[in-house]
Amino acid sequence: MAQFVSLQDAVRDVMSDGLCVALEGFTHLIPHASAHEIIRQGFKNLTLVRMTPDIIYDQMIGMGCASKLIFSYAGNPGVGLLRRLRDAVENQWPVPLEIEEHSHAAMANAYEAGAAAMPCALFRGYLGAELKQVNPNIKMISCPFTGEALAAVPSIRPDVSFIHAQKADRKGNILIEGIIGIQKEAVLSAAKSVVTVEEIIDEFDTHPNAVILPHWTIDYIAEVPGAAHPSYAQGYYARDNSAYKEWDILSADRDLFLKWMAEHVMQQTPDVFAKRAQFTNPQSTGQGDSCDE
Amino acid sequence: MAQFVSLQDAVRDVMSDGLCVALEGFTHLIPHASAHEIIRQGFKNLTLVRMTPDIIYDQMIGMGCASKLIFSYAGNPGVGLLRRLRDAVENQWPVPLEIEEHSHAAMANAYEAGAAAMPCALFRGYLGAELKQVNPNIKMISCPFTGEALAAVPSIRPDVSFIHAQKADRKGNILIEGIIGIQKEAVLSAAKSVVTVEEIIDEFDTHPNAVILPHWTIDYIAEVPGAAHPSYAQGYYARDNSAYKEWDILSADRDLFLKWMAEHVMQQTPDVFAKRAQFTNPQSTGQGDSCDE
Amino acid sequence: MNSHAEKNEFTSDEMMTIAASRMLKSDDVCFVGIGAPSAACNVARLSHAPDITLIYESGTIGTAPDILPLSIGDGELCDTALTTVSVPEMFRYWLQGGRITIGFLGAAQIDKFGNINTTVIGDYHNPKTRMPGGGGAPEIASQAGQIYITMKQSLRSMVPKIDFFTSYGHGNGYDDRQKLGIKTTGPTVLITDLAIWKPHPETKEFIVTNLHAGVSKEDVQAHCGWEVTFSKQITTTPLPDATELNVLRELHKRTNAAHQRI
Amino acid sequence: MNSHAEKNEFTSDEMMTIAASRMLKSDDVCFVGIGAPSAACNVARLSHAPDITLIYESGTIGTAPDILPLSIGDGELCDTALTTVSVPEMFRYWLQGGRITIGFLGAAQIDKFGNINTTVIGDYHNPKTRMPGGGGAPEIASQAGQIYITMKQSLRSMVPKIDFFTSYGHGNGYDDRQKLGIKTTGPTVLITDLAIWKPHPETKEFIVTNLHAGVSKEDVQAHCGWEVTFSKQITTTPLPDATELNVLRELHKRTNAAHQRI
Repeated sequence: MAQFVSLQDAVRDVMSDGLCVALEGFTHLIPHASAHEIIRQGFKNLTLVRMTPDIIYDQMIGMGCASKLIFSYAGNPGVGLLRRLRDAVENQWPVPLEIEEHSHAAMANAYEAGAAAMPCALFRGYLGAELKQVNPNIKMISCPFTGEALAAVPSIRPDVSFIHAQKADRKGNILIEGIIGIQKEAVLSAAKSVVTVEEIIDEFDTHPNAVILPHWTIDYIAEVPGAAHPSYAQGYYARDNSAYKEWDILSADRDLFLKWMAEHVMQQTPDVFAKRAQFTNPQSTGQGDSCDE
Repeated sequence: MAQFVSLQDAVRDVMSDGLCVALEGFTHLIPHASAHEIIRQGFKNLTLVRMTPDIIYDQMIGMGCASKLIFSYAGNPGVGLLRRLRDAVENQWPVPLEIEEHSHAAMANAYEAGAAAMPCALFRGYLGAELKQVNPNIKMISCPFTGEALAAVPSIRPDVSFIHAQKADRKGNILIEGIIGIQKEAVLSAAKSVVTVEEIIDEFDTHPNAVILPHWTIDYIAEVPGAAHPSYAQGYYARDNSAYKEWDILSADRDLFLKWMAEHVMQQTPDVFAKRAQFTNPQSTGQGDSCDE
Repeated sequence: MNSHAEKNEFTSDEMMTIAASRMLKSDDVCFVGIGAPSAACNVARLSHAPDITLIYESGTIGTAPDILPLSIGDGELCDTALTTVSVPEMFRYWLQGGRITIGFLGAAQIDKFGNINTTVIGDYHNPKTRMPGGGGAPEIASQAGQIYITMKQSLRSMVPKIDFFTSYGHGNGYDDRQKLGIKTTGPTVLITDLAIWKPHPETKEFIVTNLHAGVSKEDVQAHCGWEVTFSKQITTTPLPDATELNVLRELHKRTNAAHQRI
Repeated sequence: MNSHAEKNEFTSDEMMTIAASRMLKSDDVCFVGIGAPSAACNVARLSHAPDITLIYESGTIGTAPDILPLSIGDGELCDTALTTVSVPEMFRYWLQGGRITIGFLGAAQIDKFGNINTTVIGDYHNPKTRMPGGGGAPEIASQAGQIYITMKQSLRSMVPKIDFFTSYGHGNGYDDRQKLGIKTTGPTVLITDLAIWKPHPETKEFIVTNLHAGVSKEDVQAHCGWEVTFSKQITTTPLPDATELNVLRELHKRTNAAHQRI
C-alpha cells in the first residue's frame, strides 16, 4: 500500500547496500531526484539496472555507488559517451564496475517478463550479435513447435525500482502519460517501488486506458516537483537539452565532476528540483539554467 | 494500407474456404456484422479462432462454416452454454467440428506472441490442468536459467482477423477505447485484417497513449454503425443483455435456429445493424429489440 | 431445508452470497468470476469492504459497478474502473504477476479437494455434455494468492470424482499442490447455499465449519456426493443483517431493471 | 574535396543528409536512429515523403516533430505522434512483429559488409574505448525489412575488420545472413558524406554507385580503410535542390533555437 513520505524517508526506508536497484524512465520522466538522494545517503555496492544509464547512472557510478551495471545503451543520448561510466569500465575509477550488457529488445523483454513474474524472457534476438558471446546470461533455446532458435535472457526482478510520474491521486494511484517507456514494468517487476510525482491531486480525470499504477502496487510516493530535471515531465516542463550537452564537459574531468557533485548534489535536497525545472516549462523551452544555479 | 470499402466487398476480397480466421472482441466490440457477412457469403471449412466463441461462433458453427475451433471459453457469458457449438461437438451437426482448447491465459499469450511474430508463447500455466493431457499443442519446457517447467503454446497467426472499433480517421487509422481486449493483438498477429467501425471522423482527438492501430496495419475498413450488436460499443450503445438471454432459447432447437438465421441474417445486409443498436444507446439502456424486429 | 428462507425472510441463495461476501476485506485484490462470485464481491464492496479492489478478466482494474454485469466485460465495469488494460496484460502482469490476493470462482463440478471441472461431463473426446471450459480459471486457480469458491450444492455438482481437472485445487490432498510446483495456497474456503467449508490443514479435504441457519448436517450430506466431514466445533453462520440484505436486494433490483427490455 | 561545398554552396554534411533523405518514400515505415538518420528521415518527411511513418524506439509511432529531437525520446516526438506505446510493445509488436520497412542506422565503425560496431574499440573485456553499445540496433539490424546506414567516412570509422559485431549486416558476405536464420534483407544502402554505396548482389560487399558532386574516387579511398570497389556505371549524386536545402537548413535553425538557453 502506497505511503506518502518525503523522498529522504523513502530512500532511507527502502535502500541498503548491495541491493539490485532500477531507476527507469526512457528519456522522459527520468528520476534524477531519487538518484541524487541515493548518492547523498551514500549507498554502495549496488547493482544498477537501466536500459539507458544516462546522466543519473554516470553520476551514481562516478560517486562509487555501484559495483555492477546491467544496461543496453550507455550513452548521453544525442551528445556522446558517458565519461564517468567509461572511467569506471576502462580505469576502475572510483571502484571497479562489473557490466552485464544487453540489447534494448532484450532488456525490454526482460522487464516485461519480470512484471509477469516469469523467470526468463523469450524473443527472436541477438541473431549475429556478438553480445551473446560475451554475456553468459544470453542463451539460445529451441521453439518446441518449430525448432527455431530463440534468445532467452533472465527476467529483471529488482529489489527496488524508482520511477518518476506526473501525478498521484490521494489514494496513491499513479498516472503516467506521454512516453511511458518501461516504467510500468519497472514497478511491477520490483519487490518494492518508490515513485516521485510532480503533484498530488484529488482524483484523475483521464482516458479509460491511460497508464495507471494502482496504489497497492506502490510502496512509497514522494511529491517532488521537477524531480526529472534535466529530463522532462510531459505537461510540466521540457527536456533541458543544454544540461545534457553541458554534462559532456562537466563529466570529462574527475575533479570537475566531484566539484560539481559536491555543489549540486551533496549540498542540496530534493526541494532544489522545483527551481531547476521551472525554467524549462513547455511554453518557454530554452530558458532553463539547471547546471549553473 | 487501409482501403475504405463496404463490408460485403471486404469479406469477398479477403475470405476463402479453409482459411484460419479470428473474429475478436472480449465481450466489448464483438464483430457481429462481419460474422453475419461471412455466413451469408457461405464460406466453409474455416478454422475459427476466438478466446470466447460466444454467439457469433455459435451462429457460424451452426451454419456449417467451421471445421475447427481454437478457443478458451465456449459459453454465453452469464447465461449458459453455447447450444449450436455443443450440438456440433456432441452430435457433429451440421458438420463435425474439431476443437483445440486452451485456457484464457494461453490464448492471450498466444495472440501476444503472434503480434510479436514469435513462433510460440511461454508462460507459467496449466499447472495441474488436464487440458495439457488432451491438447498436444501444449508443451512444457524448462527455463534455461532456473530449470522451472513453463508452458509453451504455438503463437496464433490467423490468415484474417476481423475486429470492430469505435472510430477510423480519414487516413484509415483505427481507435479502440474502453475494454480493449485482444483486438490489437488479433490485428497485428494476422496476415490480413478487416475492421468495422461505428464512424469515420476527420481526426482523432484523444489521449497520447490511446490504443490506435495505424492505417498501414489495416487492410479493409467498413463503416457499419451498430456492427457489434448485441455486443456493445462504449460511447455508442450498451450491451443488449436481453438478446444474449434470448439466444439461449433461440439456439436450443435446430429448426428454430435455422428459421431465425434465415430471417435475421441470410435475408439481411450489414445496414440492419444501425437499427438494431439504436435502441440500446448508453443513455437509454433497456430499449433494444434486436432479436425480434 | 428451505424453511429458514420463509422464517427469516431470506433465501438460501441470499445467505450464500452474503456469507461469501463476508470473506472479503477492503485490502483484498480480487479476481472476480462471473455469476455468484460477482454478486458476493460487489455486496462486500457495497457494505463492509468499500475499498476492495475488484478485477475482471476483461481488463478492468478497480471497478465499482452500480449494477451486476451479465458478462465479465459489460460497459459498466470499464466506466467505473480505475483503469482498463488489455487481456494479455491482465493475464501476464496482474494474474501471473502475483498481484491478486483472492481468485473468486464458481464451479459446475467440484470434488472434496477443491478441484474444479467446468469442461466436460463424460469423456473429453466424446463428451456427454460439453460445458464452456476453463476460460481464466486454470491460471486463476494456480496464480491467485488464495482461491475462494462459491456454488450451490447438489449431488451433480459435488462429486466423489470430477470428470475433468479444469482447475487444480488440492489434487488428492496433502502437499500435492506444492509437489506440482504451484506456489500459491489454493482453495481456502467454499461457500455453498447450505454451509461454509474449509480445507483440513493437513489432508486439505473440505470440511464443514459452519451451517447456515436452519440447515442440518443431513441437509448438507443429502446435497453432496461424497461423505461429508464436519468440524468438531461447528457453528451457525450469522444471519444476514438488514444492511447486507438491503445491499444485495437493491443490487439485484438495479441489475434486473437495467437488463430488462420493455 | 570540400571545394564543392563552397562552389555549390552546400556542405558535405548537407549533401549526405539530403542524399539519405531521398532513399525514403511516403509509404515507408521507418525506425529512426538518432543523429544523422533522424535528420534524413525528417527532411524526407518535410519534402518528398510527407506521409512517411517515422517511429522512434521510445515508443512514438507516426511522429512529425517540428524540430529535430536531441534524444530518441524528446517530448516533441510524443506531442506530434499518432500514438505512443510502451518500450516492450515497441520492440515486440512493432520491430520484432515485422511492421518496420526501413531501419535507419548510424555507425561508429563499419566494415565492407555493413556489419556495425558501436560497442568497444579494443577487447570487449578490456576495452581501449568503451562506446555506448547496441541499444536498439542489434534487433533493428535483424528485424527491420531493410537497413539504411548513414555516416561520415574516415579511416577510423570504415575499417577492414570491426572490433565487435554489435549489429549484424552481411557477415562475411554472400548468404551468411540467411545461414544464421535471419529472414530480413539487411543493409541495402550506405550513404556517406562522399558517396552512395550499395551491396554487390552476390558478394554483398558495399560498392560505390554514386559519387557526390566534386568528390573523386581517390577521395573516397582516402577516407575508407578497406580497398574500395567502384561500380562500373558510377554516376554523380544529383545536387541538393533549393527546396531540399531550405527544408534542411530551416529544420536545423529551428532545432538550434529550441535547444539554446539564453
